[in-house]
Amino acid sequence: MTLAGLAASVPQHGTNAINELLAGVKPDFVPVWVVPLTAIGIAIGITLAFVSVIAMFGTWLERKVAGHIQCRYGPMRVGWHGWLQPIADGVKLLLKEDMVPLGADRVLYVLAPAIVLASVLAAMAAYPLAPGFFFADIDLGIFFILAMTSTTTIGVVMAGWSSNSKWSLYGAMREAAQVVAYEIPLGISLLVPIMVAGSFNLLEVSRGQTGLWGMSWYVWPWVNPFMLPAFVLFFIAILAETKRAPFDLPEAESELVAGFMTEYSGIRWSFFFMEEYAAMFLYSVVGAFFFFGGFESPLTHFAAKFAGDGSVLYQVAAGGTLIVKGFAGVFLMMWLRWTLPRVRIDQVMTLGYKYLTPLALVCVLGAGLWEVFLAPHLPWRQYLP
Amino acid sequence: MVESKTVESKTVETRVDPHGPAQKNEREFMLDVRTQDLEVNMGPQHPATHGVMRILVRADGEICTGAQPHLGYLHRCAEKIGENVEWLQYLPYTDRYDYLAAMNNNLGYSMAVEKLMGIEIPRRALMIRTLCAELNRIGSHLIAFGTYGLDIGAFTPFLYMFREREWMMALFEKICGARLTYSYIRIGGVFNDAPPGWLSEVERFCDTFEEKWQEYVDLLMVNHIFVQRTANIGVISKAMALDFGLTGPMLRASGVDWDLRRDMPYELYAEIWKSGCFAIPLGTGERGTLGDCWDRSYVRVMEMIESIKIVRWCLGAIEPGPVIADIPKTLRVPTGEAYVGIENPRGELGHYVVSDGGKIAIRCRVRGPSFTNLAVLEELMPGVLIADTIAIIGSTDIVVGETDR
Amino acid sequence: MDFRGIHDRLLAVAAPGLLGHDLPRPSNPADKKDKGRAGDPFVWVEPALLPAFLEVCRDDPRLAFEILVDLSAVDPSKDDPNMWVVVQLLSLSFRHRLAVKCTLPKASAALPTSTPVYRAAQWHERECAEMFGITFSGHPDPRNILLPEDWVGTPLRKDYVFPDEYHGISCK
Amino acid sequence: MGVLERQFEENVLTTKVDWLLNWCRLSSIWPMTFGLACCAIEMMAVGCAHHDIDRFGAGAFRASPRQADLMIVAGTVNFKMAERIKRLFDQMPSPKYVIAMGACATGGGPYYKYGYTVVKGVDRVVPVDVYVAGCPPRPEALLEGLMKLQEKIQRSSVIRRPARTA
Repeated sequence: MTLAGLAASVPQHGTNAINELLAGVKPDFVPVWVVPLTAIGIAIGITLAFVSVIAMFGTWLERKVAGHIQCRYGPMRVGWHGWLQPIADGVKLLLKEDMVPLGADRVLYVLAPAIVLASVLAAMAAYPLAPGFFFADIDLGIFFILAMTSTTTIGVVMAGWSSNSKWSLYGAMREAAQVVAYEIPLGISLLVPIMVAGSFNLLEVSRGQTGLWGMSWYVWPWVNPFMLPAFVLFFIAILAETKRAPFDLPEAESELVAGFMTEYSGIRWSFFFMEEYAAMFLYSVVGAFFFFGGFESPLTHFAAKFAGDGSVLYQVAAGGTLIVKGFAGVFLMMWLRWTLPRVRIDQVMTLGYKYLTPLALVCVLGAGLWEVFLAPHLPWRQYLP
Repeated sequence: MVESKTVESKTVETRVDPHGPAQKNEREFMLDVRTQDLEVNMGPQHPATHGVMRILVRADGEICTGAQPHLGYLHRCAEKIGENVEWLQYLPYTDRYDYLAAMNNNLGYSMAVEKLMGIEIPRRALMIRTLCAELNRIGSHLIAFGTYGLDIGAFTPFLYMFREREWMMALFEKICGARLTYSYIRIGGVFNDAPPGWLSEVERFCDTFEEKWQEYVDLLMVNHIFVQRTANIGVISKAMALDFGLTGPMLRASGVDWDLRRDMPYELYAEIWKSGCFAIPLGTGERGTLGDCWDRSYVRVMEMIESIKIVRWCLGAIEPGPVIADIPKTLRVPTGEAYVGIENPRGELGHYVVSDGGKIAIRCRVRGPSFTNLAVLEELMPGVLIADTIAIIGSTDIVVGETDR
Repeated sequence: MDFRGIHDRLLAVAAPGLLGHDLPRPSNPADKKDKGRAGDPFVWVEPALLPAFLEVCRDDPRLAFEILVDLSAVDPSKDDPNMWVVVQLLSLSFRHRLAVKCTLPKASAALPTSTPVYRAAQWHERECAEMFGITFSGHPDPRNILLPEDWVGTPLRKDYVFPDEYHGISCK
Repeated sequence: MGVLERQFEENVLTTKVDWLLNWCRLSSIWPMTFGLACCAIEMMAVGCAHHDIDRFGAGAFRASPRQADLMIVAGTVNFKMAERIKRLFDQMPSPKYVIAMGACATGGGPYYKYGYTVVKGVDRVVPVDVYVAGCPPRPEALLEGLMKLQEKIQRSSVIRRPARTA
């Protein structure tokens, strides 16, 4: 297949705002295949910018949340309540000396942060900014996101191994063990809302929760009583997946100095925490889609009612709702981080394999039985999503 | 013939297998896979070593098969200095070896010299000395418990504890002008009287502290993850504790009922104990085994509240009077030698001073409790996980300034 | 038990190596040079028999010194040909202490290790060895503990000369 | 910065860019978790609620020297430690700064005369930017040391050619 053919075959499914926009303004002398390629370029740019902004806001929020939990202020001197802090940090890291330790496997060492960041960027492709503004409307969207974010592990293991440092190696091994253990309950617990929604597509899942003025979310117990336990399992699993406390063993500061990124400095190191905050946000968004209504909220409902489905107001309201929900999840994760002590590696494994996985299976089974046998006969079934 | 056989079987039996009998079969199965223990240097710059100490950990994957502490990264020659400066000039150096409990160090050294000189200390001075030593014990335990939380991964309780400690340091600052290195308890009494209003502020501090203390207990001490991380880890039996010469909370956590304040009372402690206002908390093993890491933190946390009770007793019983005995500016200490051990927050702080009647000591030996308590690490480490090594180091509550002096 | 009682008991069980004891005494008004001695009493012990002596102290039911609190040495003066090794013992059961002292010639300072009796002695002996140049024969781990491995000199002896430089870092 | 570093003549643009880059550097000085002795307790106090060094953007204490900009030598340095300090300093990526906190790190402090193992000032091992006096310095003193360091960074040139000195 030629490049042109390949490119032309890309936007076969769904509608894409960028694509449509470009197709509308395309002069005639420009060949057709330029449009999807340009659209892809713009999409990559937007995703990168979005991830950077998320990461920056995430670091700022982390320091402020930590500060306020700990009876102090956090950054205060640069900008209003230190909001310029992430910019200063970013530029400083950019200006730091580029350093590859002697004895490190140079190729892997350089490649690892790129893979880590690329994985989360790729996963971001399936993240719809608004109901009518997305890069890829993938039918198996949630599969794609889970698959892509799991790739992070490869980068982390590469980083740990190539650094040629024992602490890094420990961090990498812990990450590998931990992610393998928690992928299972993560995936299985997501099956519960997927079963109720009947779709893997994020947009469709969101569309399924529009009732009750935008408050007909899957998480409510009258929809399916197994949903709330499934969400708790999901939340614990994403804490482990994103290496957040109490599961921050791969970078456990008091044990492994800085874990797999002990030897990383400057801009390469910043890739790791960009990934961390972007992944936190992304997983929170996934949780928002499958348990907390996605784009739906009373705000979105009334925006759709008064301004119409296609209006910009509705799109902004929906996108804003999702971002707020995402950061609510991120805030919850930060809150936990600054409250709880760290668990031990064997406890992490025990929790993952012995408790979360069987519980997730029970949830799926129970939810399935509920959906098949009870849900059609419920007196309130017309209010269900 | 028979004899040699028994010897041989005995050696086989006592062979140390860090993996225990349960995993033996697995090990034999994997004999063709050659593995090598990893030697990891923990320190001297490591967030969990509480200063500059290096621990060479041998590890088989996540399991630690042995550890060897290396000290001396903060050796500051305190004992040599003691033989070169005058008796009173040495007092500031006592602040600096156990910098978390400087008042107690001042007290120990002063008592040793006073014992040689046979000075009578005014009662008000004794009161203030006891009060300050107990306040400092609270401060020291706050850091010990806070940094222990830090080691386990709980960041925030540490800052809460520092908040109260900051107030405590402000109190010390008011009475002696320094936040950390006080040199307040002098040979013969204390440096100066408490400023007006100080005692009532101490009272206010006690009231607030009791409230906040409950907060730490709820937040960290009984936190499920914290208990899981520390219970049954690093168990020190009674016999082991005595053999290694452990003192202080480390010893009491193993269930040995021994506190110098009660059993060999100094200052006013005989009187305070008789009044029945404080108790000696012991390790109970209620969350795990007797003498585990949790018990050690538990003893420290309970001691804080007992210290508050002693402080309150002192506040109630204090009466006006002189605060320092009449001593000359240049001390000439009579010939002789004296050993005085006091109950430091970390255990028995011993000062062994030898004088030949001159202006300068012949020997000024400091028996630091951390130094002795640390020796037990080598014994505790084999067989635990890497994360547990951190928990064990933290639970010994060492101050490197004192191990290295 | 007070010191007198402990000493009597030591004599009664014929503790190995017990040479004598020293009590604090007031100054002698008749002799101006005799200023007396203040502080703690202690017992003198034969250095070669120190571990055996400590074992008796630990195991005797009436003495029961469970804890070796401290083990260190003293270099009394530049001119003295001898130095002392001082051991502080503590009994939890009977709430008494005992100071044990040995005299060692500076020229060949050596004595057997007490580590088999009290594990607590191990690190104290290591420190003592590097600071005073005392050899503890049979010590399981005779490395330097506080000073660097390649340190020259024994700092706590009175005739110690302060170094000029170490590994290229000037000490002046 | 590599090829761009100190390559440009001084003019309005380069001074503004320099100001901006220096501002970024000085607003985000991340210290290393590196406590030696008594001063380390005051360093902890600086990080804690009452004094809160994080207000100045310098609160992200990093355990790994690779990620730190500032080494606060908080306490007495002895010979055994000096070589490690040198190594830690070498492991930090430039631009890197050192604050000698307290009398011991500045010049041996009370251990100057009889401390046979004490290095008489950490500046015999690594270059020091700011000395903070005190034994131990109060947290406010360390904060002032940080501000002095910020002033020093503000004066440095990133893409400008440094002014010729006589």
